[in-house]
Amino acid sequence: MQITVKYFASLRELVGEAVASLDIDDSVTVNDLWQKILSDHQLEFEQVMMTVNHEYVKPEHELKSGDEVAFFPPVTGG
Amino acid sequence: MQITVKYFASLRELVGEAVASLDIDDSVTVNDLWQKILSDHQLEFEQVMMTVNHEYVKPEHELKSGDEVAFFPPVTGG
Amino acid sequence: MLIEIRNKAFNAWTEVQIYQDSQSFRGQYGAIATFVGSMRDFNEDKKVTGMTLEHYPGMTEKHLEAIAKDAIGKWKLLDVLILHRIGKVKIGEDIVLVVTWSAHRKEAFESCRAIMEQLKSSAPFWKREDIKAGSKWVEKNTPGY
Amino acid sequence: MLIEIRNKAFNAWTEVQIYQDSQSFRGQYGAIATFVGSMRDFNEDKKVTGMTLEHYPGMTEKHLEAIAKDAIGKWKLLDVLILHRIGKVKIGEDIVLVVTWSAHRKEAFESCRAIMEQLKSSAPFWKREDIKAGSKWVEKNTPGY
Repeated sequence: MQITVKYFASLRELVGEAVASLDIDDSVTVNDLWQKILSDHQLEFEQVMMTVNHEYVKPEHELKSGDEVAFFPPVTGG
Repeated sequence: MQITVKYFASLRELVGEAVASLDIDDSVTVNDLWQKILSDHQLEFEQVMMTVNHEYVKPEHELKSGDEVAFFPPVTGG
Repeated sequence: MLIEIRNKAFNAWTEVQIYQDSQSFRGQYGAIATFVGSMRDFNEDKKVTGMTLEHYPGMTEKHLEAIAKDAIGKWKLLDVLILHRIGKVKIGEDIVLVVTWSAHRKEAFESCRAIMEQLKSSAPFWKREDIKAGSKWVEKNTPGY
Repeated sequence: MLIEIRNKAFNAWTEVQIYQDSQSFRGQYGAIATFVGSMRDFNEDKKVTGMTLEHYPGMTEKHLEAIAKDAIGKWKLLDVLILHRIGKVKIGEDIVLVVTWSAHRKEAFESCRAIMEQLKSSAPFWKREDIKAGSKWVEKNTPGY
């Protein structure tokens, strides 16, 4: 199934792209996806925040077709 | 010895004057003075705040010649 | 530091602006906390149409200054502004303005609130509210914590 | 309620004024708490010359709105205003403005601070600071309590 992945700030720079369309299997969790991204890009990144369709989710959250997933470092606004 | 006494807000209205010059004995505390004022004006007044020369004092604070003493109800600014 | 008792209506936001622009600490503060108390048209479920504020000339200014200086020392503030209205106040007008400038938000928030609580509990001001039946002294302030 | 992300410099005090004047709740609030975060010329002892703020278009606005609505419900607020800068920010410019209007000061103070803490810990914004050696992402916010 098809999903969109977005990266922000330092993570966007490390991954080298801001947005990607990915084809993933059913029953994949957001953490499965994150681990695959880390391994594909040979990255280490300790503190990541994860959202699905603009809401924060737990690592075990299961993805659905069409989801917009985002990964980013700790936020530093305000 | 001579002192000045000021009254504010509801207490000023009850006493009927804003300021008075009083002649008091030595070794009188601010609370002695307050009790005398209550009795002279036949007043009951539960929650009073007391200052001497613009500083809050305890009831046992002893008055000196030339002091400016003030009595007033709980403050309600802000 | 600016501490002022005003007997004319003031606009809190304009006052912060003017004071801040007159200072040279731009770029040093990262956090500004502000509190504005203004005149409501009700208090303890009664309709209020206006208010008169009395103070203790001489003591009030001195007392507010002591509160501000204590806060600057305790929270290492860059600056403090306190304005307070006296006299006849109309509905919607500003009564009190407290502003604290600091490097970080924790200090700004805590000091602004602490200054307001000290002002409410000890600064010599008294409110007399105009109500339907005439006017009436406010007997005590509501708790702030 | 007004939640806005701005890519141009804004003046916090003018913004509060304009928004407040546009509302019809005058006389209903007695307490207004405000926080302004602005751009300092130093951070963690390093000299900073400017900053770029990135956000997550679509999510950031929605997330700030959720924070504001939660606060309105929890503290029975009359209104909330949140403005946040993005893009290139110069020294002394305002980054964030949070304003809460309520009947009493306890609710105004607590909600304003809580909104700021939630914004700091979860609203998707990232700062990149310009320093002598180039530029550098800010790694985390300082604690607020």
